[in-house]
Amino acid sequence: MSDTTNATPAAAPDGAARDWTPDELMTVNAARALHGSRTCFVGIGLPSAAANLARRTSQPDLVLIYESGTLGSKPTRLPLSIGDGELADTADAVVSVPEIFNYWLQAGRIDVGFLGAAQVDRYANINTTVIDRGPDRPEGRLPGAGGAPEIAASCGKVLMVLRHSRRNFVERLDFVTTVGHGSGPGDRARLGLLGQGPVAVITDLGVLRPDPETAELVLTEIHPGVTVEQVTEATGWKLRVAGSVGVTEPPTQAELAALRALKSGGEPRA
Amino acid sequence: MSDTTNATPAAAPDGAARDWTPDELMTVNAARALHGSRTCFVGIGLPSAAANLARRTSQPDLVLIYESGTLGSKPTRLPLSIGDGELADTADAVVSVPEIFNYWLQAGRIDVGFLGAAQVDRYANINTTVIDRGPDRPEGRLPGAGGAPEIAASCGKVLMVLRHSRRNFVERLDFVTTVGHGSGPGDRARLGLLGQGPVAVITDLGVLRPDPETAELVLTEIHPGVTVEQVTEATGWKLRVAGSVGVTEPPTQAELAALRALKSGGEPRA
Amino acid sequence: MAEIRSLRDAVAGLIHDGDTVAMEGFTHLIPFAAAHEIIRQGITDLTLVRMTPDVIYDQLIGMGAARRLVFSWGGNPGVGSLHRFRDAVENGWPRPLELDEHSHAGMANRYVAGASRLPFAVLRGYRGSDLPKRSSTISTVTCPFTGEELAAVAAVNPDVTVIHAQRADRAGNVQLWGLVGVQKEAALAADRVLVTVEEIVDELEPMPDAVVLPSWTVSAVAHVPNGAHPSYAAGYTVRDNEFYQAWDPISRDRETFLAWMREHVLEAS
Amino acid sequence: MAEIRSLRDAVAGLIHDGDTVAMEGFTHLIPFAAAHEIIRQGITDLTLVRMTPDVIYDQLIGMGAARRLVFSWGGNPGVGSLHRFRDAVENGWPRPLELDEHSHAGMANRYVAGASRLPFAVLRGYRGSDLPKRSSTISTVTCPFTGEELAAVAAVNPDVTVIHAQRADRAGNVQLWGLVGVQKEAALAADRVLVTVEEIVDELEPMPDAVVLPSWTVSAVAHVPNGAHPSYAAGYTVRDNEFYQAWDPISRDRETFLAWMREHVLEAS
Repeated sequence: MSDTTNATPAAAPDGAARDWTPDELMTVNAARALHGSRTCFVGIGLPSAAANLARRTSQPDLVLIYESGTLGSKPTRLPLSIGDGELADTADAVVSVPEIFNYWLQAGRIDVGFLGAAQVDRYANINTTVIDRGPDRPEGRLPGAGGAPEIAASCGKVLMVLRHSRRNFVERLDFVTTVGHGSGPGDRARLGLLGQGPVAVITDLGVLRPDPETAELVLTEIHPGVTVEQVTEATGWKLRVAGSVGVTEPPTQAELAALRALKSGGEPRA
Repeated sequence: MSDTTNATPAAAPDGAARDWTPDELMTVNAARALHGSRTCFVGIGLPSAAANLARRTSQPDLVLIYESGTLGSKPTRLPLSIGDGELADTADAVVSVPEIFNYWLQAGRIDVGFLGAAQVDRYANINTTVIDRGPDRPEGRLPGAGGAPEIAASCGKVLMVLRHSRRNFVERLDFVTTVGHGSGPGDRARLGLLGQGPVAVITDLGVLRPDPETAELVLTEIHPGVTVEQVTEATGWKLRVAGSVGVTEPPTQAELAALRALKSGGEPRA
Repeated sequence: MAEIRSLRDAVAGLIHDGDTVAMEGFTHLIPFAAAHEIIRQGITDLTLVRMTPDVIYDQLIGMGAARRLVFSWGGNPGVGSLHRFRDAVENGWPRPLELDEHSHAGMANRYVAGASRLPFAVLRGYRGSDLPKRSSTISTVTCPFTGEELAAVAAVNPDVTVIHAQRADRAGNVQLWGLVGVQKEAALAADRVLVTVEEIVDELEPMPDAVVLPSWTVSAVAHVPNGAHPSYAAGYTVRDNEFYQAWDPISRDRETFLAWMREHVLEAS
Repeated sequence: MAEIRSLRDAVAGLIHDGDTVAMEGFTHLIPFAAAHEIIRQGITDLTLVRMTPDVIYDQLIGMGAARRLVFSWGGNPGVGSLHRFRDAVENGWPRPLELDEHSHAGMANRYVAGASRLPFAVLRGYRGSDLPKRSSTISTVTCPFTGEELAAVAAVNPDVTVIHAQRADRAGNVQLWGLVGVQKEAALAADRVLVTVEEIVDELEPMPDAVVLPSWTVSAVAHVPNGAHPSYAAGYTVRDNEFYQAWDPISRDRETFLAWMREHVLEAS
């Protein structure tokens, strides 16, 4: 997926001059969401940036696990791909790909799974397979499932991080690649999914969290300078908004410095 | 199992003085039976002695595979147990025990499996589990299956090596631990067993081989100085005898020297 | 026992039109040079199997070598789409491409079943996903002890598996290390195995986290230094991240792609 | 995260009467010292799990610690019978011993299922054997793709797995190498994991064929040099083959056995 980046300070939603970009705030916020987690199954791109940032700031003991087979990687720069040699060189252990999926992920040992998505619906279900482009055109092809269905099924909880747009946040998925909360409360248990599923969808505009009663995503937090209307506008379904919507703490200087140092080795894209 | 050994030259069945023992001939003959095989799954004790002897004489490229997880072990002395460090130190690769059984044995990659037994019947089925000691006594306990059921199922063919006595060669097994030829021709195919099963039972008196038509073990070879009557006498069922019974070639000086050199590191027992 | 052969001879001898071919390497040790040789020899109608099709399969697909793809994630890692893969799936160019699509966990277990010579593998997977609706190689089994229903995936047993490794000895024993991916399983699942290596050595010094494939599990070894480029071989080469980024514009356009392949693959050797 | 504790504290904290305990090590790295501590603490009613019960379980069984044994081969490797095991099974001395008996392939796969947190594993095994008649943890499943019937074995998930390893670092990461057996699977299948080690080091130098268990998968590490004797730890100690042979006469007779255990285990520490 080649997302358009939202990476210039000047492009901040309210036009105010800030020394951080919405993308940076999204990543910083995603890193903060790892607070209290011990182990994280990391997808490449935004999740990798956030997980590495967490390890560089508040969570030095966070164990990063990549589907390429590394347990406890400690890269000094952001890897472009999950196959970067540094992930293996700095790991506590390197295991085979079948082992990482069977003994480590499936076994429910990982606290947090970190996922991106092409399309997400109100129950945080994910499509990364195909896009319906209308009756006269062939389906648009996305990369496919990768590790996502089993990451979302087996991790203790799931964080999602993706940019906010009506193209990404849709009324109805064209294809369910990965189940978040299915069609609502109780669905995960009925399907036999182990973990609690998505607990936050962190975007460049704010944060959505599932309502504990209905499992539907609710806007609970907006980023500084963003309005609730901007978020509902960028969402393809009638987005529910929490009674009291918080405002994200801006990145601290320490967070920004750590993130930029990590990225100086090369900007990872989705 | 602690078999009584038949290890003194003076104890040769016909009382003739020879410079080799029936046990040595059994081992040498078992080693010869590996001719043309590339890979051998080795049990400890007599099979290990035979397989190592083959590697030291006519089959220098024979790949020895031990259930402890070693592929291509080249021990310089006979290991007492399948866990001897030298098996790992001299191996081409060391893998986990699940891997040796799933990827290597079960996959049908091994040409020959080499088994001992406590009891064997006319179809070369094996009992290593329990012995019926009569109605008033509890079952006698044997070590159990170990790798045998799947070795006999999955190797291209199976060689058995054990000492000949009515206690070992029985009319009816007290327990079927491991299937040789089941209840006769076609049984292996019906059970879905991959390899051709036992092709020879090599003892200290001679060699039994399954009749191609009936799958029943037939005496095809006796060792020098042994009579057909001695073998039928030592067999717990009415043993069929081939139309023409061969006589085993005695061990060559080279074979004997190699065997004794191997054993000088310690006599392995069952 | 592995024969040491030239890449050209090994590919010609082991890979035929219509074969099912797995070329593995999870971002590391990807056998690009062997793929280029397949393209040069015009081998076609292949069923290509690979967890992460990647630029290597974008090239094979774009050159029309494949009629079917078995996979779990088809992107240019860290960069974006595989344009030739998309063009084949969406527009049938240069020919239609059938898909059998899995998750990584499913594909990894298909190889495990293949290496174990079992007809299927069991996993806790695909629950609630639409993937099983589009694949005939995903089903379910019920645990005979607990009654739980679990996913079953059919074994993959390629005609040929092709991998790249750091080194082999003269007897054809192969050693690879670093991110070892699913290569052992892919090799042991196949009828024939071709390994390209950075180096042929007298003796394989043991290495941490190494996988060894004994010579008797390998059909042929070909000495192809840098044979994973733009992927890499830990200890020998580094990943050419710039190439992966450059591939995006090269592969976007059919003509640019064909011109690049002509210059860098067909007319090279 | 693993705590570094004394063996006495670790055993007292992690192992309780009635637990299911796996002590693994396939002839190499057998955790004898931990078994002796279990005996000294009088922990009892255990379900003991182990592929090759061996002298270590002969001692636990003879001292009455076990009510049930789950295993696949119970002998003194290279020597002969396990006399205490036989006496318990045949004569109920010092107490009856229930058995759940498998083949090695079955037991190995039970641990694999346990480590994978699947309820069962599939293998091509037990065909035609009488073993399934005596076990409730062996059944069959049918392949949904081919219709073939295969063996299914129930997962083993011990309350505690105990292993011996060459070393750990101060954070409790554990490293073992050589014949690695089924220890990784046994550890990952368990709720709690106790590892005795030859040495505690500042940093774990990577080793060929090594298994690393990260600290967060281990409950406690205890520093017990020579803790595998009479088994061994490759690179640190050698197997005491003479002890295995001496065990045969010691264990043949109940009184001789008890006297030996009193002198060498109960009154030692």
